[in-house]
Amino acid sequence: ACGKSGGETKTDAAADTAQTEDTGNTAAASGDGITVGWIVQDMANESQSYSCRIAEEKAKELGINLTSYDQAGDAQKATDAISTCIAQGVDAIIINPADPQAVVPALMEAKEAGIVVGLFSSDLAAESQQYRDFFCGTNDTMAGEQAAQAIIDAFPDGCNVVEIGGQSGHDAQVKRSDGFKAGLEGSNITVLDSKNCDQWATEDSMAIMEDFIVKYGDKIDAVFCHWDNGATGVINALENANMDGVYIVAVDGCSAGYDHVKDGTQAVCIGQSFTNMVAQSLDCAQKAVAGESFEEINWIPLDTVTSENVDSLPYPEW
Amino acid sequence: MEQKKDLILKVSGVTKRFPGVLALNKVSLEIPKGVVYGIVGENGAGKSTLMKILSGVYEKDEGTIEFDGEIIEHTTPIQALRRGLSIIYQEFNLVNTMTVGENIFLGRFSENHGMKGTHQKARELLDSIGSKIDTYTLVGDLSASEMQMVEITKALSFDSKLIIMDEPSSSLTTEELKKLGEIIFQLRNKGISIIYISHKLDEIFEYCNIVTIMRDGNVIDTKPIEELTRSEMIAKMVGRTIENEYPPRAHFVGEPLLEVKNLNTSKLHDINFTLHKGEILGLVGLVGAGRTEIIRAIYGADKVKSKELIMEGKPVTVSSPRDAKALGMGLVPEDRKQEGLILRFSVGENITMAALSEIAKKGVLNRKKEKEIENRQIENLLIKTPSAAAKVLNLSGGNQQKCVVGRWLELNPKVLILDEPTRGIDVGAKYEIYVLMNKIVEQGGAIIMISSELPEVLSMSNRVLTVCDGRITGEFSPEEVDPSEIMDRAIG
Amino acid sequence: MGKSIDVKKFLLHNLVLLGIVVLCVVTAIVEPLFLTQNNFTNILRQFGPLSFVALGMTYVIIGGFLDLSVVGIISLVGVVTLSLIDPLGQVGALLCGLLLGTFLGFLNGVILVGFGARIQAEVLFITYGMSSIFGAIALIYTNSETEHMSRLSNPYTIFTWIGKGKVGPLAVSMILFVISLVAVEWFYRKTLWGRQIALMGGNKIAATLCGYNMKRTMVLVYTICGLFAGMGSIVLISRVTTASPVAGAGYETDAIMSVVVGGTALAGGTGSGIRTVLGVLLIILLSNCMNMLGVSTYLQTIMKGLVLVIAIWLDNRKEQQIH
Amino acid sequence: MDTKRVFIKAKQVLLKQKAVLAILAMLILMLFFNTQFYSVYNWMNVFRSATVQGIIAMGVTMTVLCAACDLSVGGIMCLSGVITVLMINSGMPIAVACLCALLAGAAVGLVNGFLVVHQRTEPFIITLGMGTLLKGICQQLTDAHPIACTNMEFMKISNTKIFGHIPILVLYMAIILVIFFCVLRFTTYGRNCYAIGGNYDVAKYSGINTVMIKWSTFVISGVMAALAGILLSSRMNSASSVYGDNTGMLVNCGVVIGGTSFAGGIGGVVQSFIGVFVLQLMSNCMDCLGIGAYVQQLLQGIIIVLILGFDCFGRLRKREHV
Ligand SMILES: Nc1ncnc2c1ncn2[C@@H]1O[C@H](COP(=O)(O)OP(=O)(O)OP(=O)(O)O)[C@@H](O)[C@H]1O
Ligand SMILES: Nc1ncnc2c1ncn2[C@@H]1O[C@H](COP(=O)(O)OP(=O)(O)OP(=O)(O)O)[C@@H](O)[C@H]1O
Ligand SMILES: [Mg+2]
Ligand SMILES: [Mg+2]
Repeated sequence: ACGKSGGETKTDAAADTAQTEDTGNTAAASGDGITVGWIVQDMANESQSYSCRIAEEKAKELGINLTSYDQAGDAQKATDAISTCIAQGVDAIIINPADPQAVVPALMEAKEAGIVVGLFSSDLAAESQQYRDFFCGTNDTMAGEQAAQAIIDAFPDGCNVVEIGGQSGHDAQVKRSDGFKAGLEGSNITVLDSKNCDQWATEDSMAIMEDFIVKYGDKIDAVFCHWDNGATGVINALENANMDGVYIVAVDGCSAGYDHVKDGTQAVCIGQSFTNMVAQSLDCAQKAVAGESFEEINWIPLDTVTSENVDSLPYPEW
Repeated sequence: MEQKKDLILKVSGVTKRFPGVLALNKVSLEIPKGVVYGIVGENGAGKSTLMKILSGVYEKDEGTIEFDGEIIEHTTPIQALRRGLSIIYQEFNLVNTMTVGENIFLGRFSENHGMKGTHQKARELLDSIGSKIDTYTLVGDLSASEMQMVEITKALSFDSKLIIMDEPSSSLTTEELKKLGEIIFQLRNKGISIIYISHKLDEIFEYCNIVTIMRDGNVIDTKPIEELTRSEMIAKMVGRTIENEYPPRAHFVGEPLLEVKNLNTSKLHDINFTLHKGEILGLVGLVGAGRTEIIRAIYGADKVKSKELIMEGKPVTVSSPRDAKALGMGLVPEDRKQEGLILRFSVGENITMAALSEIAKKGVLNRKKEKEIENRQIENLLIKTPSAAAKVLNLSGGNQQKCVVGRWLELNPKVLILDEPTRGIDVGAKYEIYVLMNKIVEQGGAIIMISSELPEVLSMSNRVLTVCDGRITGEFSPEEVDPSEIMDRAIG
Repeated sequence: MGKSIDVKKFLLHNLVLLGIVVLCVVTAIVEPLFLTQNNFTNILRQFGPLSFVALGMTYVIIGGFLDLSVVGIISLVGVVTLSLIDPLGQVGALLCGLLLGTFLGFLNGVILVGFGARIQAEVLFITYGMSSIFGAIALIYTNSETEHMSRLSNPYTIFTWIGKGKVGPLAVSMILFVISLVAVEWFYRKTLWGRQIALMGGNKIAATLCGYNMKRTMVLVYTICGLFAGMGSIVLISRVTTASPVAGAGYETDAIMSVVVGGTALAGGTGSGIRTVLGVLLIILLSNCMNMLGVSTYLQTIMKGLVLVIAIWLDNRKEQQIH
Repeated sequence: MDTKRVFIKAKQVLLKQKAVLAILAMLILMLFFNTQFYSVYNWMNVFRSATVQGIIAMGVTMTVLCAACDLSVGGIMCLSGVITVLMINSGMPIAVACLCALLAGAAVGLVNGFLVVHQRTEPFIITLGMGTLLKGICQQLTDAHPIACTNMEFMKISNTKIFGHIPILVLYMAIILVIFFCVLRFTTYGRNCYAIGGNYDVAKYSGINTVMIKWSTFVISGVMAALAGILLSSRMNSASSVYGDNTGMLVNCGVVIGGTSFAGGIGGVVQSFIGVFVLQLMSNCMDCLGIGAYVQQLLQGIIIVLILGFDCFGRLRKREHV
């Protein structure tokens, strides 16, 4: 948007980078490793903090100098974190944005400063994808679609399903919900009701499920809950009401989800593999900084975890 | 016709009701231009209420008000000010967080061309009444009397035709009182009328031309001052004749009860004195001399550098009001609204406050006993209230004070500390409080009394200490000494 | 004539009750399932965590203060309690959890007294900071991982009992709450200590000069609040069988809202725990009824805000009319 | 005499302003670490980050000075962003959209003011409820989806840089700060705000139109929050119902940290900006040092407690009261 000033920023940031290398960053592990700013969506969120942890481990392995920043689920903090990364003169930024829309202007600035930009887990909308170099992640929309598919497969003759969404307005909630709706289109599955929570809180999902049970009772054949820990609440509510055989689908693939699938309380768990995601993004970042060729879009496939394959899949560490 | 022209204010048939109280009953007044018009009456007579109606704080229920030839149906404080009626309220009426200068010109910042102009003009006004208060100090840091002077200055800053002073002198020292008198005469000579409300009858006789006496919301009488005698006035105020303003001094002085030794704080230096059983000890001094600080330090309410207390021959430590109370002390603070009362609570709750710990058995309270105490004290002290459940907020100043005193009487304290116990209290109630004081000493208790009214201290106490600048400068026997000698020591 | 005034007065005094009745009647007409025993049990269970927290908050507010740190206390007590079941056994963990809540509240009180905070405005954001600290400790303690009861090796039957158990038609958490309510209300109304809370809310200086130790009273109310937040947290983890280090978000707002909607003045000095129960009931019913009526999540948020604003407003008008 | 007064005042400010002390401490601390903290870019970044909250803090300060507070600013900010972006996306001119958003902010402020000032409800609780209400409205308007602005011109409002380095947001902040400072310091209106906060009844008896002035501060607060919402949305070229969830608390906390008393009548916009800034700077320092998120939260909590705590302590010492 602002060519001239952008140019100056670039030299500025470049100078900063040079300085960093001159003096030797305090956190530098190895001399020639690239520096990466890893911007986590919300360190208070289990899955995000887990992905951050493995990113730190993986980076050490690869000799990458990785500093993690937290956006605490706040879009403005995300832009601040990107600016801090630019100021620190990192080689690459990998971000899992709380709101992909909102980071675009900040990413423009990062690109102008000559920084490699990678998106992790959530991608930018199609029209702004020019502002990032690569994307690694699973597709939350697809997670919703796969959940819908699992239900369609289980109930070929149609059924009644209720949806319990995650935190209202959160990127994952929005995409999972949209994907779920899209996936059900054209099928004979009826969505009885759909409610979101205030937070990603098990208590919220449980309270909503309890109300659904009173209202719809045995009519409920299946439940789509946006996250595995929320499904714990759903399972509790069903247990309290002595309802068996409700088909529960949830997304995340955390250990709670695997446990549920193993006990048979949850039918399907749509799992995302953070290990793969992290490895792929760091690899892309290294290649991009070195100027080698790399894949721009890296979909990490989602695992549909069911009782059949749960034992064959590696048990998640979070 | 001719006479009417000379009236600045004409009030006829004004009535005001509060829930459960008929505060004003068809009150009529006529105030000529250029006079000092005194209004006297017991606590709760309705003086303040009438003034608040004039200044637009309250709405009247009935009656008409004519100000400067104009009938006023409805007014607000700002309209009243614009018309030329300014008022010094009985309660302090300043913003503690702002400077003296800004307070004087509150709401009129731009008229004075900003901060500098405001302070300059304030300085001029303060100089004109001979006050040395720095216009840049925060009002919150001033003493009670300095605040009062600021209030007076504020009222003067308006170009007023009528200035209402609702007990302006209640916390002034003799010196400042003299200044106030001069100001009042100056204003009167300029043709400005003044309504002067006070419980200090000397002032009324000194300053006022005409006096109206009120009782229970009614106007009892209006007379030129020359036609009234002091005892006549008092009789009309309280509705019965009072022989003496002060009861006979009690003489029960016994062995030492409380010895204060080596008391030092940041403001006090080497305070030593002894209080005897059955004694009323008066503390006299100018405002800011540190009298309040002395008693607060003794009571454990302020930090001290050093302090030794010996009670009934035994050394005791008092590091908090709690300790003090356990030893049988009680304190009636000078600022009853901030430190004495819980304004939102009922009269009863305020009365039983101190005694709760006594009636609690192993920490469990007894509602029945609480009720007994409430009723007993309300009767004892003749507190004018619709019921024990009425909010103390709605009581008149004097009755509020009685609640604070009553709370300690229930405990029969050994040492009762009274800081300005009669401030803003009418003659009748004062007498009652004096009698109560005597009763306490009769039972072997002792009283430390701070008062800015010298006659009161001299008539009530057995011994007087003068305080100046944080030091005790003299000890007198009030029966033998000349008041001017005491003031001499108090000035330092 | 006299009668109509009485009705009006009664309604004015019990606006929340009125609101609750209207809400229930409307919901029951539109959705008869609302009146089923199952739903009744639901409401009583959902009532659990918030009611404890709000009850503790009531006394802080009566004392003239506020406590925003309950969020942190809930998070921390939850994760610590659950993680202690294995090493200490369930009874030990439960007691430790309650003790921890009490201690955190006590800590709040001591810190505030130590700094000499005297008014609501001063404590507000200090407790906000404390909440941040407690929350951070919970996150560090768990590394932000959710803990699950199902993974424990020790039995956790007490927690299951608190979370799901019933005595007759009544949820156990409800019974626990009623017992606590009666106990703490008795304490507040009938004991000298309790009365000192009201005196503190009324006028701290006057109460001090009357020989009461307001510092101790201040520590007391925060300790009570901490204890109840801890109890709320334990009821919460029992209910959902997991403990998350970020559980409790939003509880401070809901608790304060419940207290004020119930009719306890934020200015302090007066109020009661029983009124708070009504406030909590309104907030819980609101979400339950709207779920029953099938109102969308977004409209629910709007309605919640609207009802709270209007409830507080009307309550305030009532106060002014009576005086 | 006047220079002496200035000197005393400076000393007072330093002792009273724990936030300034905290900033100094951070600046000194950062000297010992080798980071890019002391680069122009980083400082501009910190200032820019503080802008949105800083602008909201200006309005909130007005309400706090009048002994109220406004916790609905988060909701207003969110609503204003949503309105602006939705209107621009529907093809309206940017100026019209922004104006509508500001009007919406003013309208909310008007309602807040009505409830708090006219109806005398408790500001803390009523604005908290209002925040919830507004969040619901935003969710309803956007179906809880983030919405991107399709008109790329809109982005320029916040993302331009002047003189090469200085983000325009910082300039906005500076201008607004100066305006507010002057209003509060040099106009009757501003002084009246202090009087109202210092003692409402006295202000009323002194003929100040307390209701209108206090009410107007809520409108100002609403408008400033709406302005901040526009700038934020422009900065991020999008709007979403999740923006501003914690803003209300954080900004009010920042205002108090700066030294504007919640009891009213004491403080000012400069202090408030410092209060908001100190939190921002601290988060930047810790980011530069690579401190983990949980420890950051811990340290932030500790700093808030310490600054506010010592403020209380200072006031207590001055009076030596019970
Ligand atoms: N706001 C109010 N609500 C209810 N009753 C009130 C209110 N204000 C005053 N009163 C009652 O009106 C009566 C007159 O009170 P007022 O303050 O005018 O007395 P006063 O003559 O000024 O007494 P004092 O000399 O003690 O100041 C008292 O009985 C008081 O209780
Ligand atoms: N709250 C306060 N803050 C600051 N200064 C105060 C405060 N209270 C009193 N002072 C100052 O301390 C000094 C001593 O006041 P103190 O009240 O002890 O005097 P006093 O002899 O009791 O006079 P008074 O007749 O006013 O009761 C005064 O100069 C006053 O300005
Ligand atoms: Mg009076
Ligand atoms: Mg004194």
